[in-house]
Amino acid sequence: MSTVEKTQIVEFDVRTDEMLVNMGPQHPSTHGVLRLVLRTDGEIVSEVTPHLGYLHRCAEKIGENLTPRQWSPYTDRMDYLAGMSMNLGWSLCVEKLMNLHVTEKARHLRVIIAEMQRIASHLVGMGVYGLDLGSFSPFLYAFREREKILDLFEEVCGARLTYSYLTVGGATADFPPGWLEKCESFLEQFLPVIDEYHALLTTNAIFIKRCAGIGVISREMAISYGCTGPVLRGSGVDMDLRRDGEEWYTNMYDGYAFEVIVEKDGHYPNDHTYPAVPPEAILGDSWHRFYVRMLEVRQAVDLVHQAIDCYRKAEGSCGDPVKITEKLPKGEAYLETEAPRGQMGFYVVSDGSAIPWRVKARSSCFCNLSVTSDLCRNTLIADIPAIIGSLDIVMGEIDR
Amino acid sequence: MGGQDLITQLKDHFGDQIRDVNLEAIDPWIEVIPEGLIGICTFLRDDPQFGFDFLSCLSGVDYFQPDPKKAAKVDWEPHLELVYHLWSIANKTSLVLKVILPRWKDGVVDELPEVPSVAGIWRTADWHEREIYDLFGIRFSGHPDLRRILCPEDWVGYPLRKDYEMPVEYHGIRCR
Amino acid sequence: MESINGHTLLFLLFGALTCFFALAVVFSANIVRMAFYLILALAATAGLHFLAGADFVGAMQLVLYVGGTLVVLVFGVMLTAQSPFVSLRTAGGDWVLAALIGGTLLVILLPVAFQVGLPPTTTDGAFTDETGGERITSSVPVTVPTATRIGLGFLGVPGDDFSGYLLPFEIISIHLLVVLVGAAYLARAKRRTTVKNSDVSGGS
Amino acid sequence: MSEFLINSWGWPPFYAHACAAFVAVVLILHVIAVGAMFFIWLERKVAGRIQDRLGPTRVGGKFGWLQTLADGIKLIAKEDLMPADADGMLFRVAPYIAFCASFSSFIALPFATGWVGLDINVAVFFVVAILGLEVFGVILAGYASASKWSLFGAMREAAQVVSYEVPLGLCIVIPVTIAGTMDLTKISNLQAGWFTNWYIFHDPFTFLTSFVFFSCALASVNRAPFDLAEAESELVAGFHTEYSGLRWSFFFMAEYGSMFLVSALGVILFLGGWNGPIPLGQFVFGAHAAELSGLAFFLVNLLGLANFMFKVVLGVTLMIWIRWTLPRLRIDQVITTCWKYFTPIAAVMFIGVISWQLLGLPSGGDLLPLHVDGRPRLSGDVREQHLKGAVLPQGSADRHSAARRALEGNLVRVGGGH
Repeated sequence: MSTVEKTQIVEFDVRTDEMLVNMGPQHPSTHGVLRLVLRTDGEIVSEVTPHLGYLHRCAEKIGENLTPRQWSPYTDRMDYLAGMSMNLGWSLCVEKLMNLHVTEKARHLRVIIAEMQRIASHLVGMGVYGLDLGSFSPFLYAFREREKILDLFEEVCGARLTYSYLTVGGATADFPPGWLEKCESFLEQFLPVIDEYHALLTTNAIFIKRCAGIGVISREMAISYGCTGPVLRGSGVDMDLRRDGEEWYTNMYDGYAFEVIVEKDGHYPNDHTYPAVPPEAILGDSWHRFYVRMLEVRQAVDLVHQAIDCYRKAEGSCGDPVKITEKLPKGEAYLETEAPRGQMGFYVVSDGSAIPWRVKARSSCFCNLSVTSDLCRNTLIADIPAIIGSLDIVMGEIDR
Repeated sequence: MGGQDLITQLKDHFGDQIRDVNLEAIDPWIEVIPEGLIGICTFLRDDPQFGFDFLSCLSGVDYFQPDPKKAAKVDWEPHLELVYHLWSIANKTSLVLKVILPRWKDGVVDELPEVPSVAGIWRTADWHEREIYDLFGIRFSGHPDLRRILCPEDWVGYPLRKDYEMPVEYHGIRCR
Repeated sequence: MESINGHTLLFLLFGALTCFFALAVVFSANIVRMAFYLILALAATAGLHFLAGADFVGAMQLVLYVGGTLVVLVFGVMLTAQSPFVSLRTAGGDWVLAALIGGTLLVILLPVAFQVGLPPTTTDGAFTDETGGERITSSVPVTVPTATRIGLGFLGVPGDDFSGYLLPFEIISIHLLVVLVGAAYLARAKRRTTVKNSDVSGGS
Repeated sequence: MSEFLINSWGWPPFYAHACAAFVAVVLILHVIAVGAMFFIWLERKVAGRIQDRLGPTRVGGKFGWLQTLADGIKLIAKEDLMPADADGMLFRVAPYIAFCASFSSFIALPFATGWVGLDINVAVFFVVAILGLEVFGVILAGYASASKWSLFGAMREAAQVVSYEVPLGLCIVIPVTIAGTMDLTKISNLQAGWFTNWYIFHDPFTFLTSFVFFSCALASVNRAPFDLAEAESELVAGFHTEYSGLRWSFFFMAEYGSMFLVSALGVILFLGGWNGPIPLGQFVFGAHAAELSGLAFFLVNLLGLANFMFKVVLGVTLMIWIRWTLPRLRIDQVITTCWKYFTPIAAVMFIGVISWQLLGLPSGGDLLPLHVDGRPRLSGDVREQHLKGAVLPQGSADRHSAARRALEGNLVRVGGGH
């Protein structure tokens, strides 16, 4: 058919040229040394390209010259806000390679420490997220509670941030006397504080307006990008390694009753009184990720209670760590554990000597961050901190 | 979990593309030739029986013993290995895919070995492959944007290779 | 002038400021500085209004010109002040033409300005109204309620034949509104492109 | 003050007025400077309390009250940097514009009857006009620092100004229509008597208007949910990213100065200025509370000043409280709130208040009216009395009507009454 020349006036908006803006590596809300190059047209960001590597310390290259127990201090410097979970992941991976089962008491000790670390890590995540959206006070409330947990950890292993307490074979030391009572008293006074956080942020109208419907990650996108942890569960994917992970990891949690925090057919497991989901929130947006983290704190408190009872009943040693220069059997092993920010995987290849041939750490935030370039397309500048804050990334773990 | 019959089903479906299988290892793995990688991966992801829709981890291992004394005792000849850890959310099972690559493309030093990129199948492979290209020097053909991710863009050499020599200085900063 | 009359001093100050900044607008090259000098010039005229005792009009000048129009002007200037537009050098020829027009206007205005006569320098405090002219003699800042009279003049006093200026005011404001909407519509860049039929059907 | 200088000391009038004006300006500057210092210290303490910590305690005495002085000295000692390709002149001038704009509007702000820099008849309008200038300091600072972040800050400020000034203006007009005058002293005096006379309780419309006014005031001062021009978490520090040392402190003082001003304006327009909740003056001095002189007048004014300051500090504390609890809004949300919510609400309130008065419905003032020379003064008659006295001189029978003669005629001080 003849293409009739039809002159039509095509209307363009007022043409403004684009601007390349560097958000980072020194920027108040990029959670460490992350550099985002934003292509903006006025306030609207048309494209985001993250640049990593500012905190790359070649941990994996060093891992090829150290024995596993010597390398564990490197693991808790990866996700420095959840050092215990990193140590736990690395020890379990090496124990899987050596097929070394720890004693019953050590298992419960590890659950207590891992879940307390999850509370501390989510508190930081929550506080800093409030900071990203401009309200300063939640940050201080969160850190007040986190200080108490750090004091408890300091009593256990002497360090507040980089512990290297849980090692291959169990833990370097048992709980000091009276520690469990202190832990329980902390948990008692912590419950009303959680409702404070809900009132302060989760149900705050401006917070909801800034988070709901922002940075929506669909179910398929989350799985395809390999997002894990609260980011995955925030998009409605029912996956928690503590329940459906590898058998070597899940038997650490058998005998514990807990519900995976994910929105199944419209509502979350309501075994506790939580504030309701606001109508504006779409499954998979920043608000849901934040909400999943807050509920996981509640879930972790229950888990610690159960673990303390089991620990009191179990007897025997709290696990005797292997020799520093223990010979590793030939072969390779890969194990993922449920760290607070997502699934932290460790892969070790050994050629039979005490020093592993290759060590690889699979970082959860590495995959969670890879979503940003798709997520932040034509959003506003003010949404970038909101989205990245909701992913709760730690640069140490990403750059290793 | 019936790994054996799944593997036999896979074998007769792909035949010679699967070169080796080892189910006794701690993490059972199958070895695949580079050319058949895309076909097998799409099949593993889409077939409901396997359903490996989640690529947990993609890592590289450099099998090369630099000092000659130990090299004699080693029972493998130098090669690069790509290890794909797959996970199925529905069936809660895991599988390991291995791809053996020569250290340098047909023996010429500084000629990077080629592997088809699986970024099209799992979006997470995009960054993982960039990291392996950055640290191991394996080129992924078909990758949307193959650049260094952890080291600076103009870094020379591939750090995680066993025969890697740290440069003496970088932009005036002494490294060694 | 046996003693300095505060009023004339301030009047000269504000007058000098206005002229200086007006010239600065003309002579400066950077477009943002032009806008800035314009702000100061208009603010100085607001000072003149206050001096003349018309505080309502002075405040109006500040709100309308400086607070309203110039905010939008600076906003626009900042958006367009990228490299090509930042420095607007006026070419040689334009200087001559501008000087010519400016000069003629000056020549006309100067005698008119002097016919009004300098503000009297007598220093008696009270207003003298028998001379019929608007003589501001006191140097006490004037605080006569101008707003009420403007308001009443605007609305017209009830039960009196003199009806205020409300109707013309409303007409003008509607007119201005229409002009603004029209300007906004015209400002959108439009290009006449020939679009093939297939694109048209496909695109819509 | 100037009459005193002329009569008793025999100064020539010009010097007397200049000196009186100088003293007034210095007085105002000190009141605001000390106020700003107090508010900075107050903000640190209140923020500390909200965040479950102590705030400054060690600097100077018990409650760390010298903290602001220490800050000031630090800021003065700090180096004043200027980015290389910044626009030198504008970069230096911008903080002073913001500072002068926010401080010069205090001329028209009365602290008690007669205690005012210059009793301008259009005081409210003057204050709003000068407040509108403060935005130039921010915009020029943002543009002149030649950094992308401050440019964003400046753009946001300009967009924010355009959106909050309309509802702010509308909310200010409402108490002015009730009082019938724009002179702040008169507005406040009209709210004398019991607290029910305050305009906030005048009728339900003014009650809502005061909240809309308060939110727009927050926006005009760049505080709390509307502090987008200096959003730390997104724009590093918004328009004053490149400022440091003394220049930065000018922006800081300007912000606290305009916080003081805006809350003072709100107090006078809605919360009865310097009138306390219960009319102490009425109890103590009985009927002729209005015409006091000498020491008694001074004491009543002092009490009024205390009332006024207390309310202003309450208003500022409320601003501080909001800042440390609420997160920040996004720029498009701010503009939608101002355009789509505040402006229509303010317009409806405006119509409501006007119709409330036209219909002569009972207003807050009728509940416990102030007794002026024995007769309860009703809110309605304030305006008529004002009108009668102002314009209609008796017995003008010539051709022009009285009004036209008053307009075109010479500047005659027409009849008493105000």
